[in-house]
Amino acid sequence: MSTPSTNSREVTFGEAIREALVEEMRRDPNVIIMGEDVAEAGTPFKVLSGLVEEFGTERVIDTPISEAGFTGLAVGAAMTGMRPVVDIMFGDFLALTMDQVANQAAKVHYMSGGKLSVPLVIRTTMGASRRSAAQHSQSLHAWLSHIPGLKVVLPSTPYDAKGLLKTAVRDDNPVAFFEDKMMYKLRGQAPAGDYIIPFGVADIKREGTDITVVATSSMVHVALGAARLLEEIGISAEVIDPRTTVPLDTQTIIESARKTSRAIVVDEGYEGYGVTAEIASVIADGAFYYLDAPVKRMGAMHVPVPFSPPLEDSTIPTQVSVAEMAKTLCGKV
Amino acid sequence: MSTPSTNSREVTFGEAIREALVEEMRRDPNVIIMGEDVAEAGTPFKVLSGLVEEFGTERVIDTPISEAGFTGLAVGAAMTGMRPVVDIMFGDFLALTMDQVANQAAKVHYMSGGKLSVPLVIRTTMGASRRSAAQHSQSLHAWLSHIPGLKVVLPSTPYDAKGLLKTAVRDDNPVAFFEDKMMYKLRGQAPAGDYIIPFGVADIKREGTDITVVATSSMVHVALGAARLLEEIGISAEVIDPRTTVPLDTQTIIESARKTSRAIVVDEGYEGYGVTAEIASVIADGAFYYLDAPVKRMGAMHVPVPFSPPLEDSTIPTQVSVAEMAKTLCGKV
Amino acid sequence: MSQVVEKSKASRPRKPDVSAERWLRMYRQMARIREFEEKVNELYTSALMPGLAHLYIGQEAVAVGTCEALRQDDYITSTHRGHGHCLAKGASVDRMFAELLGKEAGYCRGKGGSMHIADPESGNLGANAIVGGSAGIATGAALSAKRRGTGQVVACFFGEGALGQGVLYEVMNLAQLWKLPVIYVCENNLYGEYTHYTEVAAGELTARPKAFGIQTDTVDGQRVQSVYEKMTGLVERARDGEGPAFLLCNTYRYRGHHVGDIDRSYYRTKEEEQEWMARRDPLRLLADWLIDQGRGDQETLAQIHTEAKAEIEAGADFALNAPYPQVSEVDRHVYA
Amino acid sequence: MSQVVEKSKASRPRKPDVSAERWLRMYRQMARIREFEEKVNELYTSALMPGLAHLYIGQEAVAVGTCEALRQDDYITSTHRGHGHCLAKGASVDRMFAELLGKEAGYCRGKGGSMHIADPESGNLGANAIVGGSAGIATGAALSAKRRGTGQVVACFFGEGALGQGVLYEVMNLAQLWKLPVIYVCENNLYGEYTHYTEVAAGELTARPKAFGIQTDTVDGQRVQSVYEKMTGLVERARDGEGPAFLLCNTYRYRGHHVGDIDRSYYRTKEEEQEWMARRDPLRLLADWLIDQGRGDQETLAQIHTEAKAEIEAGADFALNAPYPQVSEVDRHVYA
Ligand SMILES: Cc1ncc(C[n+]2csc(CCOP(=O)(O)OP(=O)(O)O)c2C)c(N)n1
Ligand SMILES: Cc1ncc(C[n+]2csc(CCOP(=O)(O)OP(=O)(O)O)c2C)c(N)n1
Ligand SMILES: [Mg+2]
Ligand SMILES: [Mg+2]
Repeated sequence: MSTPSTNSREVTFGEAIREALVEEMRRDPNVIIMGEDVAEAGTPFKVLSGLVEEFGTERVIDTPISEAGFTGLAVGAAMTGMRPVVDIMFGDFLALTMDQVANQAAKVHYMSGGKLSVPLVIRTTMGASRRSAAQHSQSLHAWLSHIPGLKVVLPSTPYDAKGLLKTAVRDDNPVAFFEDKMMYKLRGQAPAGDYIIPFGVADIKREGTDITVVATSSMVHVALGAARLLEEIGISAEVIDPRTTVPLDTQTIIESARKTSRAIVVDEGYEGYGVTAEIASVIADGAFYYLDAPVKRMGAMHVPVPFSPPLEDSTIPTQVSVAEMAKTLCGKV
Repeated sequence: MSTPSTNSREVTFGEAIREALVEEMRRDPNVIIMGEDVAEAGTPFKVLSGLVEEFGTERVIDTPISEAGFTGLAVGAAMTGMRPVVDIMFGDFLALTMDQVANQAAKVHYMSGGKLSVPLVIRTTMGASRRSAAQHSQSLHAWLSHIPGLKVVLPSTPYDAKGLLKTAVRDDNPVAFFEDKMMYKLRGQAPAGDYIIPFGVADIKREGTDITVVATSSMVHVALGAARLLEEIGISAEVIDPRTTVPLDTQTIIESARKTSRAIVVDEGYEGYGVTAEIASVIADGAFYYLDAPVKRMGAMHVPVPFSPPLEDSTIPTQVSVAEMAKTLCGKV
Repeated sequence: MSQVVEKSKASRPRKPDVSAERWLRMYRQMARIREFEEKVNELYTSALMPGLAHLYIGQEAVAVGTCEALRQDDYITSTHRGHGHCLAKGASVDRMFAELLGKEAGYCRGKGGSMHIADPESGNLGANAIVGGSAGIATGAALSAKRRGTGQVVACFFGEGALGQGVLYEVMNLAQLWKLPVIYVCENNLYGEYTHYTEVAAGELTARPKAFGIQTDTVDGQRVQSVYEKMTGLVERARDGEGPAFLLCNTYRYRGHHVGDIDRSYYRTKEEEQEWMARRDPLRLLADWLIDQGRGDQETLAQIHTEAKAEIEAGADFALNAPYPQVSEVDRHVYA
Repeated sequence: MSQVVEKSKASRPRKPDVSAERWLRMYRQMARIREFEEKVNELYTSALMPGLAHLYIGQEAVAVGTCEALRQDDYITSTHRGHGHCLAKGASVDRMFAELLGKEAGYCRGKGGSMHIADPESGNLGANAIVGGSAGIATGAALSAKRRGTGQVVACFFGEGALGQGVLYEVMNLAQLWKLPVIYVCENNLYGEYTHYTEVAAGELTARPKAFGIQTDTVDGQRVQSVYEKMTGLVERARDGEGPAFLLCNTYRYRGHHVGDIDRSYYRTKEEEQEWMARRDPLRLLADWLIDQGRGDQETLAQIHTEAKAEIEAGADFALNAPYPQVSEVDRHVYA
């Protein structure tokens, strides 16, 4: 697992994101932020608190509730010299921006034969269990991962969040950056200064020998919890965090599955036609001759996210359900 | 392979769709059609020619170029007694409607605890190779298949198109119905009268013993072409058409793969995080102990669809490329 | 659909002759909403309610004046700030609390929660957590009413923030083109979350619906009488086939954007809040008027509050004691 | 961003003092577009062009009058009917034909085709095949120009059909709020595909931008002089920081929605087409005026046509003989 080397101190996931933006905005005057209540309010999640004070309303720009409109503006600004970071408050609202994101941002570089590019970051949220119900709880990163021309990032720790967000801001392509709402308060080590984490490099969050658990975003912590439970009964789980679904580090994932011979993929998007399907089929193909059991997928249940707490909690994988699945795969039931 | 029993005659794919709508509109006065140039023009593809003459402009309704708006209207009309069939001219424009489709239509029944329902059909197109470039060539059915609450239909023949569209109109849920633009002129047998085809029942378009090719929409014909090529060299391919991706007939697919011990999944959506991933991982899991080779996926290349003909042609699976893949899997290279 | 753009007729203001009971009924409805929302806040602060809620306190006259002008079988669509709309259209307190607490007895079996209460029996097609998200639904319900010839009218509630959503313009154009019986009820409470509307809206708000030729009026959203009278005229007009209307209601939310929005000093002043509460309170304004007109007295009004409080307490108790749905039903109602 | 809604100043009509050469240059540009499109049609009917194309014939004065009022480093965004805009902004004929034929020498290496020609060197940020799809891009480029302080102005071309797209209203609001240097150039050619605009647009078209407080003008889109003069004023105004404008250009497309739309009788009459071609042709109108004013003669104009034809023929030949890109580059340029 990659760890910070210098200047490391504990910060929250939210602080890591803010730091990344502050540092990038100091470095490059073309970086601007646009979104609803990003300025004085610092977003409803308070992730951007203090930015408008340092950079002013010319660079931290409150918008109307016009997700398609301001995302469209960001595409045009990105094509002409700016590096906008757009804030889509809830990932569910991406649905309003899909034309701008998938038909415009993702395709401009290709359609222009490489002449124009769109260095744009779309920061948005994901994750259920906040009692926010069906229209404020989705994890729609599969939609964006499906579209060529976009890159998709899902950090799971403060360290990763900061390093990956800086990479996103410097990338010349449209990058969708998904933050789990429930992780903003999560604490972890991260360096105070500048560092970047390359896209397409999975991080082995825990080494193990008996089973591979590939997990994204907050599901990394679920997987780590499961690994601890499994350890108690003598199963050694390796937890791999791809960190970016596009580009996807298929090599690290396949190598791990070849080594352990068993794999589970855990992701909080809907299971059907989602991220678990892609990664599971990559493993099933790449590690075919090494697998002792079928690759199992654990995504969110194929239901709109219910409001009622006991119902909602039953829709997403937990450390217990992941551990149970691992036990079954390892023949320990 | 299911075949028409009575009153069968040859019709085109486009005619089959028109017939299904005409029959359903005669049967149920609550069925209405809305979309751009659906009335006098009968759509740019002329699929709806003649409908406005029979049913009038009250039931075949030309709209402004407001995909989100008229899809939203259709959701509300569906909730209150109508059965709208919405026409989204090019599947790419679904991007404009995703909030109405995924956040509204798909969730109303669940969020209301079952009290409201949305009997809505969204007819749209898919498929490249029409030299229409990146914004008019996408096959975005993976997006809709990912969202709980939606059903997704991909007919490959006139017979299936008519029977499945009638089922769609009578279904009490939002159904996305994808028509390959290049298939409208495709001819095939279909009964003149009423029949329906249930959702979630895959059709074995060709029986075979050596390898399973699961294919959707126009890729069924690519798969059938590949099967003919393979037959010449003594490989017997079974071609399975799921016909609906949601619900998905996993049983028929898995049984076939268990029987043949090899499988390829062919679909014209982008390969990454697309429909091939779901079906391949269903097979890799369900037929794990029967497979002699890894399941292979063949989707559209991970590039925006290029305009230039030789480039565009290289982005989608062909009967030759599918046959080649099958040969490799069967160890005949 | 009529495809010729007709010039919309001038609005026909009418003063409905309203009985004292009717005004008292409106007072009662406003009092119930006020008390309901206070209880919601209490449930939240005592950690008895899952998630958040957006209180309607201060805006009661808009929901009540609008819904009183509607028939029971007329439709409404609502927003994240929807409790008032639901109650005004006829929902019962106990099942609403049950929904807010995620209980099986709730209007949506606990699956919807605060932002998704739907009650087709009272004509409520549902609250919506996407800003502007119900504009299409409301306009489509109006299309359906017109096609089915039921004479139903639809009231589509939304905050001024929804004017940022392009889909609203798409559906207003359709409504006017096809003369659909829908009234867009825009509640301008000055803020969308933490931003004053003048910072995010160019031009005059009412110029926007007018641009589509839609009959547009503005009303003091704190005076239930004004809302009711104006709505009555617009509803009648819509029912007569004269097409959609837009009613801008000037109002104010007394509390935070949601129950957790306590420190509001960075976006608005305490003085502003005090001013509205002291001088523009919809309950107070109606009470003063009723007393002034001799149509009600302090005692009757106090009695209404007492009854409302009791109903609210009983409803909340019911909900607190009601069971959650079985976890096994989590995958029911995904498909009809 | 300035967050106060200022009242837009009244438009300042100015008559730029234009030399004869400039008018002749505009005539030449219009002639080039006309000849280019005729050739496109010919390539299509002789099955030499892949796919379809949307001809600009009849609308030449809008593109030319607009682009002549712009600096080279000003931006435009364009539409599915974009050849005229590209040429007017300075694209060269040969590379445009190469793009239309999917050849490597095309502006986008053949990857974009007719509906996606982009040429940053001449300030063309690209055609767009999504109706209304470039409104966000254009407005964002204006935001960028303002932030970078370059004094650039953006002209955003679209057909009247784009008024159906909600995103246009979202971005017009933003443009006016932030006083961005963007001119929305709406080409009302009466039809969106096969439907007359009055069947799908309620109210007055110009009321829509006006509702956001945007400076709005209407112009005869067949008179290049009028377009040029009006645009010159609006561009100057935008460059001076006075914000966006909307110019409605009344025009007509002579041919079908696309090259394959031959039988048009079900949506418009032959007489209507004849009428526009006979009386409202932008080339003819300018020619007559130039001759009338003694600023040009028949010979000069005929000469311009001859030269344009030759240029077009050479460009098409170049493209027909040019190679396709290597198939191996199909996955290049997906990511920068
Ligand atoms: C499409 C969308 N964007 C953003 C949000 C987040 N959000 C919830 S309420 C709100 C403010 C809405 O303001 P307004 O419409 O004026 O209603 P009010 O809250 O004042 O009643 C915002 C931005 C949302 N729910 N939906
Ligand atoms: C979002 C979207 N919806 C539909 C279409 C299909 N379409 C292409 S051009 C067109 C008509 C456009 O009309 P208008 O904007 O007036 O431009 P014109 O063709 O008249 O130049 C339509 C509906 C599209 N390209 N994009
Ligand atoms: Mg508000
Ligand atoms: Mg037009």
